[in-house]
Amino acid sequence: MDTALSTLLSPIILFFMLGMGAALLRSQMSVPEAFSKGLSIYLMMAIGLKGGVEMAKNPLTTEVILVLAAGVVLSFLIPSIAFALLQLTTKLNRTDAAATAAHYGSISIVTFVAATEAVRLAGFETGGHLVATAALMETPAIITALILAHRGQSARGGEVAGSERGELLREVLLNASVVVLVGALAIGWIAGEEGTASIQPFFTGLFQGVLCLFLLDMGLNAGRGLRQGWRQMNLPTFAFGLYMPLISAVITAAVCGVLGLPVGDAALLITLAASASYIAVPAAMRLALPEAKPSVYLTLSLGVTFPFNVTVGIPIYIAMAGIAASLTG
Amino acid sequence: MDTALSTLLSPIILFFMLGMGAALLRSQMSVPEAFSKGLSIYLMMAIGLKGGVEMAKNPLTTEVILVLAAGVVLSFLIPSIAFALLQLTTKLNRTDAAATAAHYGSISIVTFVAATEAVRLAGFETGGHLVATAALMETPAIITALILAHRGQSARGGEVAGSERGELLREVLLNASVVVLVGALAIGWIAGEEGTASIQPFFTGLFQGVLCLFLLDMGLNAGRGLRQGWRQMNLPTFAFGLYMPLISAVITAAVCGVLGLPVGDAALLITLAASASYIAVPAAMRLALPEAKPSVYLTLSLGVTFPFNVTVGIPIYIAMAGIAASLTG
Amino acid sequence: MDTALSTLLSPIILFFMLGMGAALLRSQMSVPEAFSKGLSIYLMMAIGLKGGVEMAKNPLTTEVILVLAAGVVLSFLIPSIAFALLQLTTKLNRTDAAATAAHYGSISIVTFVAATEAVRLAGFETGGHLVATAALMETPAIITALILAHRGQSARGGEVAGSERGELLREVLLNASVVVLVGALAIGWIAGEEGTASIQPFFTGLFQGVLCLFLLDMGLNAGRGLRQGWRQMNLPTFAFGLYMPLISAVITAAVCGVLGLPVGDAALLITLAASASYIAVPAAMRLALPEAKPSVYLTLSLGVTFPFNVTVGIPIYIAMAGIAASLTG
Amino acid sequence: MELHQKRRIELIIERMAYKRACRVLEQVGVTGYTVLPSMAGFGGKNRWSRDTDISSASDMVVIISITDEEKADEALEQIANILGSHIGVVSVSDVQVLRPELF
Amino acid sequence: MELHQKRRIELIIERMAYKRACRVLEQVGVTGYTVLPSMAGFGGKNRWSRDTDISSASDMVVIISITDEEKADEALEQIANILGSHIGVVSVSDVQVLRPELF
Amino acid sequence: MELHQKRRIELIIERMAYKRACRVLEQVGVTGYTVLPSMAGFGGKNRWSRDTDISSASDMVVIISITDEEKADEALEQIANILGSHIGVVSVSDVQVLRPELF
Ligand SMILES: Nc1ncnc2c1ncn2[C@@H]1O[C@H](COP(=O)(O)O)[C@@H](O)[C@H]1O
Ligand SMILES: Nc1ncnc2c1ncn2[C@@H]1O[C@H](COP(=O)(O)O)[C@@H](O)[C@H]1O
Ligand SMILES: Nc1ncnc2c1ncn2[C@@H]1O[C@H](COP(=O)(O)O)[C@@H](O)[C@H]1O
Ligand code: NA
Ligand code: NA
Ligand code: NA
Repeated sequence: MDTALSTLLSPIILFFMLGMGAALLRSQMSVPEAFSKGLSIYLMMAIGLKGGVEMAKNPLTTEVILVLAAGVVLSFLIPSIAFALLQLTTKLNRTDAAATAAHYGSISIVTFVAATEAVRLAGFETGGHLVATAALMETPAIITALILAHRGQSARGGEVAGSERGELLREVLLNASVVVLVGALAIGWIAGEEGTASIQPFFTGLFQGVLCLFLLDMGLNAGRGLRQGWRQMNLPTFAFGLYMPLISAVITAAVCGVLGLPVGDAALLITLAASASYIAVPAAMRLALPEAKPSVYLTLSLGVTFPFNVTVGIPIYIAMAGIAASLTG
Repeated sequence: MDTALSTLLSPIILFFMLGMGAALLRSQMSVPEAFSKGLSIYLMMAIGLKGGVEMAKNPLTTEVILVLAAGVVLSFLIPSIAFALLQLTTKLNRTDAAATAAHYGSISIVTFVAATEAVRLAGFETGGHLVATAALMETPAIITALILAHRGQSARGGEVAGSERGELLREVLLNASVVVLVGALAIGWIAGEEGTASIQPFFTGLFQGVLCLFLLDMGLNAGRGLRQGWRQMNLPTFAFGLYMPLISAVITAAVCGVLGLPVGDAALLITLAASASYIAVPAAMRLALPEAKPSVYLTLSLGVTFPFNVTVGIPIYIAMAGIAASLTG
Repeated sequence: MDTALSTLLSPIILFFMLGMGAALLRSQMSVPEAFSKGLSIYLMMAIGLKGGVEMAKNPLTTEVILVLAAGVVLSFLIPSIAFALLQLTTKLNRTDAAATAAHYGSISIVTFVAATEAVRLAGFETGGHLVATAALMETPAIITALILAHRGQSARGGEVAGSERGELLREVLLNASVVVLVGALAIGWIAGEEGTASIQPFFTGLFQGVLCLFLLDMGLNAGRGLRQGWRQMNLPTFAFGLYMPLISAVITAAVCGVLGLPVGDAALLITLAASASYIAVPAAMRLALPEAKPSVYLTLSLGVTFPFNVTVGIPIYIAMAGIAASLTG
Repeated sequence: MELHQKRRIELIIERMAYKRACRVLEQVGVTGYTVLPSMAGFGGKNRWSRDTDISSASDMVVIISITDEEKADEALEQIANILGSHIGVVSVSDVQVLRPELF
Repeated sequence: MELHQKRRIELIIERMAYKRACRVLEQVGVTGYTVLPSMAGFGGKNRWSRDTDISSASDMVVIISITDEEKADEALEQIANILGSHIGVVSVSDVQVLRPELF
Repeated sequence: MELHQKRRIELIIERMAYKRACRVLEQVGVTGYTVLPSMAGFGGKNRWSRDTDISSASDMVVIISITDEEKADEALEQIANILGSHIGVVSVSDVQVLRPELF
């Protein structure tokens, strides 16, 4: 697997491993939170704009709509599977299991971006509508998780004091990544290739370099998350963080096969399904299911699944996409 | 008005509207303060350098000196007009009115930068000395405001404890935007086109992209400023935030006509006069007129006048500059 | 000395002087800490990558290994000289003298980067292994300083409560600059010119522009350090900050002559030896020699030696390198 | 100069829930509060630190409010409800202020 | 281990005025103070939050100073003057310290 | 609503040494602590400010821990050792909490 190796040896992944290694060796270095949060806004603007410009070039085909719909359905469904597996294999209580399941239905934008680069490196094209799909897949999983957590329970014992109507909705529908992704996508669509020409040096030229810096920080975060959360993990929980993305990937590969998606788009959809959220969903869970323990779901999604996906997972998902395409093509 | 529409649909303005919309919908997203403050230093370095390099190309003509002088005089005079109008139409007390007036005599660098882009898009050239004019216009308004606030009052009841001689002067003459603008201008002038060639990719190539990111944040700020300050506003105060820039613009257009300025330069000088400060002047007012209520002047300059100028105002000012030039040309 | 003047008038140095001037005039402006710390990580990644890519082009020659070894030896030795001079000429106690000496044995990465630009401007080539040398020279000086501080003292009176085994080692060997420099160097080496092509626009194209912004901040820091630490200085201590780099430079120039290094490499090695640390070593000293007064060593290295090196020192070191090369060439 | 007895509430609470606590304080009728960021902490068996915590999910903030005894008691009761499900610690102490009518 | 009674001044004041307050403390002769940033707050009818506040004009900071009773009283008097025109809140409380000669 | 007497330790210490202090607190057995950043300060004759201080070597942080009397005393003793060589100031005060079993 030549592609896999060249993905692993690309500077982006090497910087990720550098950060992860430094964190595991207990280096005190860190990228200031304000700086890396700023970079993450840049990255989301860049992929939003790129997706929008690409979508503006082509009319909205049925395939595009099917991909968007498939993304939403997967985000709704995957948490149920994750929840069942967690109930079956781990000792997590109902709330913890539901909260964790939400993370796996939702997505990780950084994993998506890393996959985009890997797919491009592997020589495949990707459609701009996958960015829209990513944005759409962020939230449905949260709804499923809330249903799972409350099902079978008597009516909840009242709201937490100080809760406000709509605060969860705002958090979930208007969080930074949804606003910036969808906004930049729309702006790219409206302004088109010509309108965005003057901002290309910033958003396209620098993209991969910024990604290196950002993944260095993500490596530090993932490594520290793993080191700090380690004690709360047991083998079945840890294993879940490794096999769950593969299960989601297989299901999604099948869907891609049925839809007859081209390899690039399929690889990205599979990656989205296999990726787990570690920013938007944890925040939503603290509001909606505060009883669930953040140390469990954060360690899993950030400390286990994210590094797995970025290093080993993505090459596998590209291969799966190739198989799915060849079976149906 | 084709220019107006293309200005409104440029990514820079679209990102501003995205931010403003998100804030008005009460999204919790934010650009970290440290990051956007860093970007603002970048933007001021970039326009300072550009202005300096351009000024180095041409000798200091009388026109240049007249523009600089006009800027200073306008910054001194506009607060008197603003103050009179506020006294006439609103119930603000003397101090609040004077403090607010200072904001309208001073300038907004971001509005200036947005206008520079719009003028360029509209096909006009602009001179580097307008950047110097911008720097010069920051502070005279503050002096006028202090005179207005204290006129007719008996001697002040003594200084606030802990005040230090020179602290206001330092704040006003050595604040970040004056230091960076004037400093970068001088550096651009000294180093010239050749000397700054190696830093052009950073300061020129990225400029518009960074501006998008920065205006997203400005939109968030303006939207939140408007939403939070809304209750302290009444109609006359609110209206002032809309008509005052137009009054300054008309006066300045007349001045530009008399001076016979080219359209590009005139558009920028009009924009400077019409813009209102929301960083340097508020800070100075907290030191010099602490009794004035920040909620009034901040909501007006940041929440009302800034969005008005960036979206609707600039195209109007370019049109005014065109008229002024055609009447006198 | 035409080179010296063109170095002094390069935008990078002019921005440094702007910052230093603003700080000395007591301007309140500042670059947010999170932003400039982010930029410093960028700068270290950039020079690490550049060094690694260059090293990948050539095999590891004896000369390379000799330069690395010379750097390490110099870092070990210079503190002894510095310590002896401080004991002789100043009234600093043993601990303060040892802590200060450590700073002069270690290096300043920003000085190194400024020198790289100056050397390039002066028309000389530099080898990638100098970056590795810089990384290697960071820490040996700390060991020497600890030996100097404790020599002749009875066994230390026990550890500070809460100390942890290995905390100093981690701080010293895994601090941000070592991790990022060595990591990026390795990544540049592994990925090579081709593998890093897509990240070049970010890391090479922007480098000098970012450096301007960063040196503006360094100027502010140095100026404030000097202004605040001024009162703790006396003439002999102050003078040390000026002559010590020259002594290190002369010794290193002799070494370069003996090794027969090309001018560019020699200039950088001399600069490294002459530069003094103001980030890594102060942090290590707070852990290892907490009794030493930070105000002394910080004012010297950041407020005196750093500005001296960046403005006057580097041209001198380039000249020295030229002489050393011509004597032995 | 006369000093007047008031109460100082100090609430250390997870960042995601801090607006809930603020609303409670406002409903109770305190005249003001101030929220401070924190950068690291330890509780139970877990350490956290801000530069580590990409999701802000374990970030804590500190809310300080100076108020009178009565409102402090009422606020505590409501905050106890929040702390039933959210992570946090609350304490109150005596302080003296200059102008009692402000609190 | 003997503990000694001191006073803790806590001054919440707008950022733009904090250096004035610091100068007052220094003039009064306190041996030290520490300034903490804040990120949000509420007072009267207004909420503010740092990420919202581009001008820093409504930003507050918290100044803490441990000092003896006498200097605390003197500092309070001067601070009352500042708080006549600047936005802020001051309170004092009792604390115990280890080495009284330091304050 | 019953309140219970506890102690609040407030340790202002240089950033480079704060982990040492945290370890001491953990060893003593406090159930938790929170660390706040600071942005400026004054002590002796020196002022410092964070945006000035590139090396973080004079940066201070504030550690707050609510704990019981006994552990507070033990912690103070250990902290006194740290403050023998590191820069910092410690104070303790009385606070009341809702659920005493947590501290
Ligand atoms: N006794 C305490 N004193 C100060 N802060 C505390 C205390 N206990 C907990 N905390 C803070 O609350 C967070 C969560 O604590 P816990 O709920 O015990 O996991 C910790 O990380 C600390 O920041
Ligand atoms: N009672 C209080 N307790 C704590 N902080 C307060 C209090 N009152 C006011 N503040 C702070 O002071 C700021 C200005 O308050 P005000 O002067 O009431 O508008 C608020 O935004 C808070 O940050
Ligand atoms: N009495 C005090 N109250 C509050 N903070 C203090 C006090 N004394 C010292 N500090 C803090 O500790 C730092 C070092 O103080 P010093 O050890 O006196 O140089 C100062 O910069 C302040 O941030
Ligand atoms: Na997923
Ligand atoms: Na104006
Ligand atoms: Na050195």
